[in-house]
Amino acid sequence: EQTRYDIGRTASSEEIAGWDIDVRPDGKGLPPGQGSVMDGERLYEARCASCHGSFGEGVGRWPVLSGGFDTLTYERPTKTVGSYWPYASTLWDYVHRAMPFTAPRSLSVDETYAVSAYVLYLNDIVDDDFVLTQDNLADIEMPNRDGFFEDNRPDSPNTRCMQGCADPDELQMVGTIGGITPVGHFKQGADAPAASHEGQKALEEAK
Amino acid sequence: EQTRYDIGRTASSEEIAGWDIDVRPDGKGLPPGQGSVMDGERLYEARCASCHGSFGEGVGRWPVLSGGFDTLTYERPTKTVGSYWPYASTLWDYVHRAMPFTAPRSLSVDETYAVSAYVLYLNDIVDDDFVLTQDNLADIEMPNRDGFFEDNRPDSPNTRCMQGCADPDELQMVGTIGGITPVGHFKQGADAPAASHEGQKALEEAK
Amino acid sequence: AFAGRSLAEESGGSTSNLPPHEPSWSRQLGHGVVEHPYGSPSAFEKDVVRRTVPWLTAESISSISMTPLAELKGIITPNGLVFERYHAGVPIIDPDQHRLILHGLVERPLIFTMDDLMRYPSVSEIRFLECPANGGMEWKGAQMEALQFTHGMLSCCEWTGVPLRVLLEDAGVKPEGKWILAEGADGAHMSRSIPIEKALDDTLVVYAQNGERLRPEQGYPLRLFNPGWEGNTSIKWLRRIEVGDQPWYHREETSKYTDLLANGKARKFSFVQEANSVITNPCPENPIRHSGFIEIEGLAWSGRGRIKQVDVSFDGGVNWVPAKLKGMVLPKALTRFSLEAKWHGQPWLLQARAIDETGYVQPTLKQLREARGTNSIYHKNSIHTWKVAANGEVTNVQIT
Amino acid sequence: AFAGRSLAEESGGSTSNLPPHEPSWSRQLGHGVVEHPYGSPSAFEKDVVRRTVPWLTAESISSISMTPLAELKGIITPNGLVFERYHAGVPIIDPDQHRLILHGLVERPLIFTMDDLMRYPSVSEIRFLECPANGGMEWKGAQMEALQFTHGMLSCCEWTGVPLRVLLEDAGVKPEGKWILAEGADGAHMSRSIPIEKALDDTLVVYAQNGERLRPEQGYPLRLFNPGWEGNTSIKWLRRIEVGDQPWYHREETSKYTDLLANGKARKFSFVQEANSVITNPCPENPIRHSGFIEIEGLAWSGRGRIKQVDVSFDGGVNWVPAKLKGMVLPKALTRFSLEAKWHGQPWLLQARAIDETGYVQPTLKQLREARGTNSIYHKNSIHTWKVAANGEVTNVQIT
Ligand code: HEC
Ligand code: HEC
Ligand SMILES: [Ca+2]
Ligand SMILES: [Ca+2]
Ligand SMILES: [Ca+2]
Ligand SMILES: [Ca+2]
Ligand SMILES: [Ca+2]
Ligand SMILES: [Ca+2]
Ligand SMILES: [Co+2]
Ligand SMILES: [Co+2]
Repeated sequence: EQTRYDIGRTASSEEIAGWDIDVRPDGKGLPPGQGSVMDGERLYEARCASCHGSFGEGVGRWPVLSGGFDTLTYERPTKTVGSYWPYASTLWDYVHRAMPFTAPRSLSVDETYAVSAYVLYLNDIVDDDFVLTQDNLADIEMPNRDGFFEDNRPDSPNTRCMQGCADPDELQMVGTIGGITPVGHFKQGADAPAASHEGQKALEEAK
Repeated sequence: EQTRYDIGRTASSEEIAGWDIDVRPDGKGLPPGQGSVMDGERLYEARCASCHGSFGEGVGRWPVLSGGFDTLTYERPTKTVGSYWPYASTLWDYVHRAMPFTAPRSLSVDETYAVSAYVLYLNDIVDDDFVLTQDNLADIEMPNRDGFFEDNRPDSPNTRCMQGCADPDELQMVGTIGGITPVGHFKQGADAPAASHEGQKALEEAK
Repeated sequence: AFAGRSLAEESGGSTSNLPPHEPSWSRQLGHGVVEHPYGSPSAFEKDVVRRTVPWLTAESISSISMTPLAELKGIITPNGLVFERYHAGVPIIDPDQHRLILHGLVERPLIFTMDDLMRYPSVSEIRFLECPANGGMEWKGAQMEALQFTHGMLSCCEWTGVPLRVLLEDAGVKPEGKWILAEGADGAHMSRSIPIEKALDDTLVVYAQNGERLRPEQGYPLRLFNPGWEGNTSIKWLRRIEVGDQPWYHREETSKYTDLLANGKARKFSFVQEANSVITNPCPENPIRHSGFIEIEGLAWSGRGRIKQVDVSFDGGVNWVPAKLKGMVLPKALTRFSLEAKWHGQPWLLQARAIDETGYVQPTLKQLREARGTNSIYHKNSIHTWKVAANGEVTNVQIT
Repeated sequence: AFAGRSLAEESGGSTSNLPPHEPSWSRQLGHGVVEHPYGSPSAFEKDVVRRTVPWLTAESISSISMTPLAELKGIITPNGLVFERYHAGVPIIDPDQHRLILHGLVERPLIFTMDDLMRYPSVSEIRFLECPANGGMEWKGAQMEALQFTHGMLSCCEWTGVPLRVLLEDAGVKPEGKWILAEGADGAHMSRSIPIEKALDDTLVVYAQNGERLRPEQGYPLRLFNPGWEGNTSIKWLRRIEVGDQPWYHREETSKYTDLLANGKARKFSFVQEANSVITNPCPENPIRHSGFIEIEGLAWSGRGRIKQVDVSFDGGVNWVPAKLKGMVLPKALTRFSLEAKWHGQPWLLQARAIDETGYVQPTLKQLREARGTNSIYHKNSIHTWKVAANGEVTNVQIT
């Protein structure tokens, strides 16, 4: 059959297979393989802990991967794989496509199963003898799996009032916190941080 | 009286005077002063001839300033101050605002009268004892003063014919002259000149 | 009002380039043509650049920079100033070796080179692009001291490419195909699920912006573009589109780009950038420097279509005056509004309120917080307030 | 049609970045944000630059460079690629020391700083800018081998500034005021006379292009902009406007920018750029590389207003087919047209013919030569022909 424009060509199964890396909640896309929490611990310490911390607590400003259960209603919630993510597939997919940060796609399939198992273990979602596989990943029940709902906006539209739309006496005004945005270029004498990470580093070292 | 926006301020006569350099055919804008063909010759040789030639014939690719009378209907007309320009004021104005090319606005008023007189002399428009002044410039009659007419376009619009609009047997096709445009970037092996004057110079020197 | 200014004051000291004098630059020749085969802004505009807020992210490779909106005119953002957002930095992709694979629930899986894609009939549209985190640093309070940081994750370009619909038609979407997954060739392999309705409506596969090929920062050589939707869905460095029967729930549509409400539940797939607006003159970067006439100017935009009306308040939202929309009013594009006013040192609490063609009225901060709490991160499109002091200085405040 | 292409051929040898392989750029991090606070095009686009034809002028300082139209999409010309035309090179002007004086037959002579001018209410408009010498090298015969040189003295930007009318109203034009003189601050002190009707109609005093401040090449910090008129009238580096009762007949409106006819008489003050068009795909730079589908694409524009229709001929003007106008159709702006076609090696003599909203139909070369001879230099807006050979190569020819 001829396409309308007859541009490009048919992609071969082999070509597609190399790039078709996505995984879904129902497990579709997961390649055959497996990895234990035990294997994961070793790998995690070697390849992940330097940024995310040995317990997933996050080193410095790098992302926290564990804990934060029941904090979603707090003033400062801790959203982690364990406390927030609805599906375990997301973890496998993301680690496989993007981690470790400096060497994406460098983990093998089994290594991905293993570190994913370990991150789940850090979140008390699986036991220390657990082995994550193509077949059991979709069955893992994540704590916050029911935490999401479909977009139902507009949820807070205004009305077009033109006169006396608020009581001036009731208005509360809060000012800006000074000195935390890089505004030196337009404010004379502003003691503001640099506009780049490198500049920021230099500034901090200078202190 | 207040302007609508009250933006900017009144320009002083002094400020305006310094920038108000334009001259019109009726002589409006000419400052008091004068210059002779004799004085002009010396100045022209010193400040103009290196580009425009001792007789206004133009050195190399620099503009020709004299001659070309009655060539305007030729296949290759020579359009000069003498053969084409309708008013002498244009010469004074242009030399005063833009010449010599590398040092615009460096001629004094009297010097401008003098070189202008000399360019007119090179074009046989004034005699060798002529002295150009604020008062006589507007009276100079240029040979091609009646050579211009107001825009009367559209002068050659087409009609929107869709079928059989020309006789295919009568169509004459002329191709492009090759090798004179800088097309090396997209034509493999094209022997085209460089895309900059500097590159062109280098190319020519290399030959 | 200006009688007091002397020439020397006006020019910061030296008067030699002021009338009646002939300025130095008028007495000499400048550089010739093709000195800059590809040109750049004047050196005097060196402060008109993208800026980042270093404390926002751990490092610059997964970070964001903002467009200097205060310095821009009209609705086009020049390519050099379009805000940046990367998750693994900017990949340097050889366009001859780049491919797009279109597969999944289709009759014919297809693979395209850039040449192939550029053979399709192209469409060009001026549309805004906005990060849904724009303004998101201010859910809990005012903390940004300049327009560039309160609203600068925003730009508007003329985008050129192929409607994704055309490619999907050539591939032949099967009836079960309800979602697509779009994926990038960067180190993050950025991926987002998009409903097939959008993909068949106005989604573009884009290779040019403002006339020229995409900038590396915006996805060179190829990106997706979902008009009016959160910028993150417009996958850059696009290399793969898969058609499926359900969404993928990837990291960028679960961990990120979901909107946590006060009750602990989170809104998902909140794609549309709802109507928003901000005043660009005056603003912290553009304080009022002269009493008398001032054009209150700003930008409004809506992911649902055209802007219909913008109103301006001088008293923090008690009373409102209609502003004029000026220039082109295009769907899902930045739209300029303008209101002529006079200022003589009176304190102002300036606000703008956008209304789009669906009738949606931009909410107050109070309304938005009541509906969502302060932990949503994304989609903070509430009415913004600038405080104008008696000396003309402008600061960012919040009114509730 | 593509069964014969192997992977290695497609990519010029190496397959390591092609699927199924993971490309090198997907396995590493790229640079972070604000690595380029002001961005530039990809290094792979290094050939997309302005070019000049050195033999056109004695040196580069009073010369012209052309926009690479063949590589551009949509209607916006990115600022770095807008064609250049100088008479004394590019002056480097300190914006704080630049002034505009407005005087002559007015009630109140005024002087403005840049800050002053930017306080006026601004307008932004997408309009084309064209040198009237565009195409002028071909009055006597075809001699340019690429679209960049046949039509590249052409660009289209969003221009922002103040209507000159507003400034003239503030100054108060006296009843005798019938013409203005606009003058630049460059070494050429470029000057042109403009009828007051135009000045009060749509002339702008412009300080920004495509959102950002004017580029030095386009008149930073200030220029005039006469929509639809020959580019030379849109004085760059504008420093003075005088109102008078008659035109000045300066060098650029007598020696230059007058149109010499075969009978030795010359048309003066021929301001309008009449309707014109050119096919940009295919063209010499974009030969046809694949048989089968091709989108014939091009640009049309008219200084008299909107483009109403463009027709395309495949046989050198014997028969014509209507093309589709695509994207925005704005007055005095570039307008894209498109015609879907199939090519299987047949020789084509491709032409486009623009019709504007006044009903003006772009003339044939024969008609233009009959009316004007071949010495007019300017305003050569006749129908252009591309010859497509059996191997897909495209050359510039003339048909009469
Ligand atoms: C060099 C630092 C670094 C290393 C090593 C690293 N990561 Fe990350 N990780 C990051 C950064 C930075 C992000 C956020 C990226 C972004 O937002 O685009 C991240 C995000 C994540 C996330 C998502 C967090 C969230 O809440 O959305 C997971 C899960 C993760 N990493 C797991 C891993 C695993 C597993 C490894 C080892 C195999 C690993 N990371 C190694 C830096 C690192
Ligand atoms: C260094 C070279 C140079 C010198 C010296 C020079 N000129 Fe020129 N002249 C030029 C160039 C180049 C042009 C064309 C400029 C343009 O088109 O923008 C020109 C143009 C002119 C023209 C207009 C020609 C026309 O047909 O439009 C006149 C008149 C003229 N010059 C007079 C003078 C006079 C008088 C002097 C000396 C006081 C002078 N020039 C010195 C290079 C020079
Ligand atoms: Ca898949
Ligand atoms: Ca733990
Ligand atoms: Ca005058
Ligand atoms: Ca002689
Ligand atoms: Ca500035
Ligand atoms: Ca190319
Ligand atoms: Co959202
Ligand atoms: Co003309």
